[in-house]
Amino acid sequence: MLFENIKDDFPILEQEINGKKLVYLDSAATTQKPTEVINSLNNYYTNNNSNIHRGVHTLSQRATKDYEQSRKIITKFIGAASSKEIVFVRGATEAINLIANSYVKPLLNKNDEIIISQMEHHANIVPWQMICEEKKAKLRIIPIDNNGELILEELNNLVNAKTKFISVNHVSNSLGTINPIDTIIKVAHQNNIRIMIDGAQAVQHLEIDMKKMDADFYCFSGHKIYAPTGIGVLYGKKELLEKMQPYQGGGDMIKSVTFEKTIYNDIPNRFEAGTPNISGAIALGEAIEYITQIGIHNITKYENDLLNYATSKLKKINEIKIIGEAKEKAGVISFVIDGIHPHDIGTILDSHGIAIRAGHHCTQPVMDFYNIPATARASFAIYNDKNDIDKLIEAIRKCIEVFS
Amino acid sequence: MLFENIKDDFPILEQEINGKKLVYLDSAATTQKPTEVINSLNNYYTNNNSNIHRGVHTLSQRATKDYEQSRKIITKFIGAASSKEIVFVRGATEAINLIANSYVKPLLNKNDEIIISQMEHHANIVPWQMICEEKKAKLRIIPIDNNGELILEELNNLVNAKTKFISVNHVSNSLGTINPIDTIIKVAHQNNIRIMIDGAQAVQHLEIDMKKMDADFYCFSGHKIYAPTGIGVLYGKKELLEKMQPYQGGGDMIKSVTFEKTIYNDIPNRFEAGTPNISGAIALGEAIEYITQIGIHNITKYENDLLNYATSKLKKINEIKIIGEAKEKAGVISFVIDGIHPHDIGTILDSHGIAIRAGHHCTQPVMDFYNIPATARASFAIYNDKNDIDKLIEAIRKCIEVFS
Amino acid sequence: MNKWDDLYLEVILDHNKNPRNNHKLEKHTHHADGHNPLCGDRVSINILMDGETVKEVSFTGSGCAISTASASILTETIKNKNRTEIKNLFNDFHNLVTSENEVEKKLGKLAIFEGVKKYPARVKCATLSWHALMAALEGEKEITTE
Amino acid sequence: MNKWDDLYLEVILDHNKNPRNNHKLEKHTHHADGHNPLCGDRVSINILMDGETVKEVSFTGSGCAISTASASILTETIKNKNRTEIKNLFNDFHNLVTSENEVEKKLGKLAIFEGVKKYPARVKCATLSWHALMAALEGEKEITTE
Ligand SMILES: Cc1ncc(COP(=O)(O)O)c(C=O)c1O
Ligand SMILES: Cc1ncc(COP(=O)(O)O)c(C=O)c1O
Repeated sequence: MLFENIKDDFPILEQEINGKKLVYLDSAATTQKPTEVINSLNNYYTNNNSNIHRGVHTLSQRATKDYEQSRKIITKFIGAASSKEIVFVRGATEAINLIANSYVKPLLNKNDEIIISQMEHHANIVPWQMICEEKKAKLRIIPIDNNGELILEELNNLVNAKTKFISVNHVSNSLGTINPIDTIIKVAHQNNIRIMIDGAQAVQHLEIDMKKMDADFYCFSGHKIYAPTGIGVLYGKKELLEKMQPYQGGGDMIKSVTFEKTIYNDIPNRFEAGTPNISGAIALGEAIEYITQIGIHNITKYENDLLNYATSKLKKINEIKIIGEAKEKAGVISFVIDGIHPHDIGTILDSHGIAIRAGHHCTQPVMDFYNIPATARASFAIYNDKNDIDKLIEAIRKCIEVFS
Repeated sequence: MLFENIKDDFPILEQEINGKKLVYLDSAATTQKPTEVINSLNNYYTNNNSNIHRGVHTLSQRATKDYEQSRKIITKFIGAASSKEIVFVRGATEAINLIANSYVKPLLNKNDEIIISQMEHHANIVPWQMICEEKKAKLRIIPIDNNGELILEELNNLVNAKTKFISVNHVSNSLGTINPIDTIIKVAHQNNIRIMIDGAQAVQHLEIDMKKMDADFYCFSGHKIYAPTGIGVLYGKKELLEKMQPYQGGGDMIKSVTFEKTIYNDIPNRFEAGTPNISGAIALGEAIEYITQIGIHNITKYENDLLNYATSKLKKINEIKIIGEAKEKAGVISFVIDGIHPHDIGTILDSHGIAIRAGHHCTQPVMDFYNIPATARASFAIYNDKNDIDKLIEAIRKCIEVFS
Repeated sequence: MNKWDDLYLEVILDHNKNPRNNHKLEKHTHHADGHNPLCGDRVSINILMDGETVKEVSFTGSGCAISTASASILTETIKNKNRTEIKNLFNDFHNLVTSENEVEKKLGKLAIFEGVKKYPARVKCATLSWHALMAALEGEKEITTE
Repeated sequence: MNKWDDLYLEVILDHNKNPRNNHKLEKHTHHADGHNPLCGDRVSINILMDGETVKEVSFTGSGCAISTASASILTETIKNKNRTEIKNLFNDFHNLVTSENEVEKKLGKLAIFEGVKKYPARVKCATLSWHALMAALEGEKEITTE
């Protein structure tokens, strides 16, 4: 079995927390890293570290080659048409800010509209609010229903001649919902609207292919897909990136600089000002090779089994209410327990060595919709197994006991 | 002797390049990392990796503590008044873009002026050009003289009622010049102008103290001070940061989000949207502790000896012309050789295992001033010694021979 | 004994289930709302002062067990105390839950919150009502912590 | 033998020192400038075509030894060749300096640039004049590479 000894690939999971073997169920916040990824950082700094692109010496050539090789790996992984369409950024947050500022803002006039959904992460809300405020434009919201699914019919009511852009997440980080982005992209394009998909919670769970999906922009964070912090990917269609103004100015994003006239570089470098997170980019390539070897379709299936197992077990506990019961879900279960605040659940589970997240998960509008301050959230990755879930269930039962 | 066995701290230096022990003289581009820093990354991902700030579980508390601890280390290192004044960014480039967009742009009206110098890195030119273009403001330039020193008298001619901001580097990356920033800061403040200092080439060589220096903003890149890529520091005076609008929107930079109204977080979090480079920030703290142990004043003295040694040796070679002969210099020598293009020098030195940089060093206006396409640049760090310089000199002589 | 017993002591669980003085105060002289936007905890403190001394005090709001129990025990503790005594209590309590050093145990019932120290993410839960209290006494109407 | 001898062969050093056809061309039918802003290399190619065939070709400009020698050898090589032959040469040359596979050695003197392959950062130096040549033949006036 592919996943049988997989915990051994993740050295952090060997430790005990509060006297119990660590059960890590907070992968939607950030995933743990396989040895290959940790070694990649080590190898980079022990053998190849150098600044890139401009150096003629051996180390610089190695670092440049590995950095650009990672771009190729990502190109293939997401099925982009060209590695010119891959921009390295800090993470999904920066990617969305970049598109908001460099693509959308210049298009935006007073009273224009941008559409997002009610289940977005703050990263896919605040950047749009910021440019809407500056340009006196409006944010329109695709509502959700009680199951935590988008009410898609509303999208058709929202779209109009003033709509300048749409941005929605592929998978919700607090509800687990897999959104019907193919349909949404189709609606956008039928109305000549460009669209961005926030894939921060998708690429680690689902196979994606930019050519089939046809999103104009897509993004994700490395640290949620088994790579280090501080690196992420913005995908953009070549013809759109090529027309865009740069986001940050500095070294490497220019062709030539004089005080009178500066000529910007070609894509993707135009959007990578300054020294990038070189070791992070290379390690991201390593992480993607690691999961590609396992096979992303195998991962989808394995995690779906875990999700179903956990859901049915949690449903047997009367005091528990699951928040987010969409038909299509990926790797995330949010829940609340009658009479116990999620933070207390989190602390008590931690005392059993179980790491879950408690809070609003940077999705306050979702919390407002369900009229709850917070949820407890267990989220899964390839290194989890049914045994982890059994331990979770047992600890939840103890937690309910204590508070009864 | 403090520096005697210091090469042993840097595992990358053990290797051979083209059959010769690596001599790394490209530290102004990026420094190599001591074992402590590499281990810090390793330790983080092997033991503590988690997302920060919001988690109640043990790993998250550890990661948060270490991340904030690094902020305290930096606070002390640069003599800031409070750790609220320390914002983590990707590097100097992002820091300058942040200030240009969040502090300066809102102040800027048509025909206003921003002053920089002729010896700035592109990172301290292009962001100002971008906002000047948007706001129809003007960039004014403090000129340099043949030695590569600022012509300070010109600053008084440039400053006027339209001057809204000044930004200059502390140490030039292509000339090595240490600029008289105390004087420049004084002139700025006497004229009620706020000033940013680009310290990307300074903090690794010189002791700095924000309280004494009184710069309004200061920045540097981690990767140039023995830390990983993808992390850097923006220092800003508390009262200025507090008044500033955020730069990027997303998680962690908000207090609360509704679609109607979003309340931004306090400083410094307001400027750290999304998941930051957590492992990088922690490793930066480690790097600073490492050099603090050596003592930054010891480093200044040691590197100055190296610089003098190298300068006098290079001057003995007739074909060589040193570019940048300021009285006060730090760790950088640019030079050209009659009849040999810097790129050829770079390639030939590489074949001797010596890594230098050849190019415009992201300072094209400096190249234009000297009317050269590029220079060869050797730059020094704590792990270099006189033996390295002897090897450099020998290889340069061979290079001249080949081309004669 | 599980480690969380250090934090979720019987007393805390009891105050969470049956919070004392958990109602509005018809007649009050001082009032403040505390809010921790990151976890949604909200607490309102009402105080009736008689000169320098707290005559009546109550709280309303919703939050986790730690913040509810802390507010409940706060109301029991500060009744009939004067401003100076309360300020000292606040300082001692703050030290208790944040300082790494052992704190002298002159805090009576409040001492049960010492366990919070081990859970830095939960310190704000324990101190929210105290910050609201201090704000009320100083005439501020709303505070936010996170 | 030092490794750089692979790149800085006598022939290259000679062409760098004494570049052939290094002057303007009074009468020319085609022209293009090449510029690599990252290293400052500049080269201008002038061509006098007779029908499909190159009658005269020259270059001016300044750059590193590799780009100067490459331009110099280019002028020697393409004289009296027609468009199709030149296009094939360009492709073969490009393969020679970028492809990881062994390239068939039908390139004559151009083959000496094979050493560049080991120095990816220098490939653009060797190809700059070739890109300018192709641009000139296609009627473009200026190209930039980096
Ligand atoms: C759906 C979604 N979008 C965006 C983000 C922001 O990612 P990052 O913090 O890595 O920039 C997250 C992370 O929590 C997320 O879950
Ligand atoms: C003086 C100076 N400023 C700014 C920068 C930009 O730093 P980074 O590329 O790390 O953002 C550099 C780096 O070369 C520099 O030398």
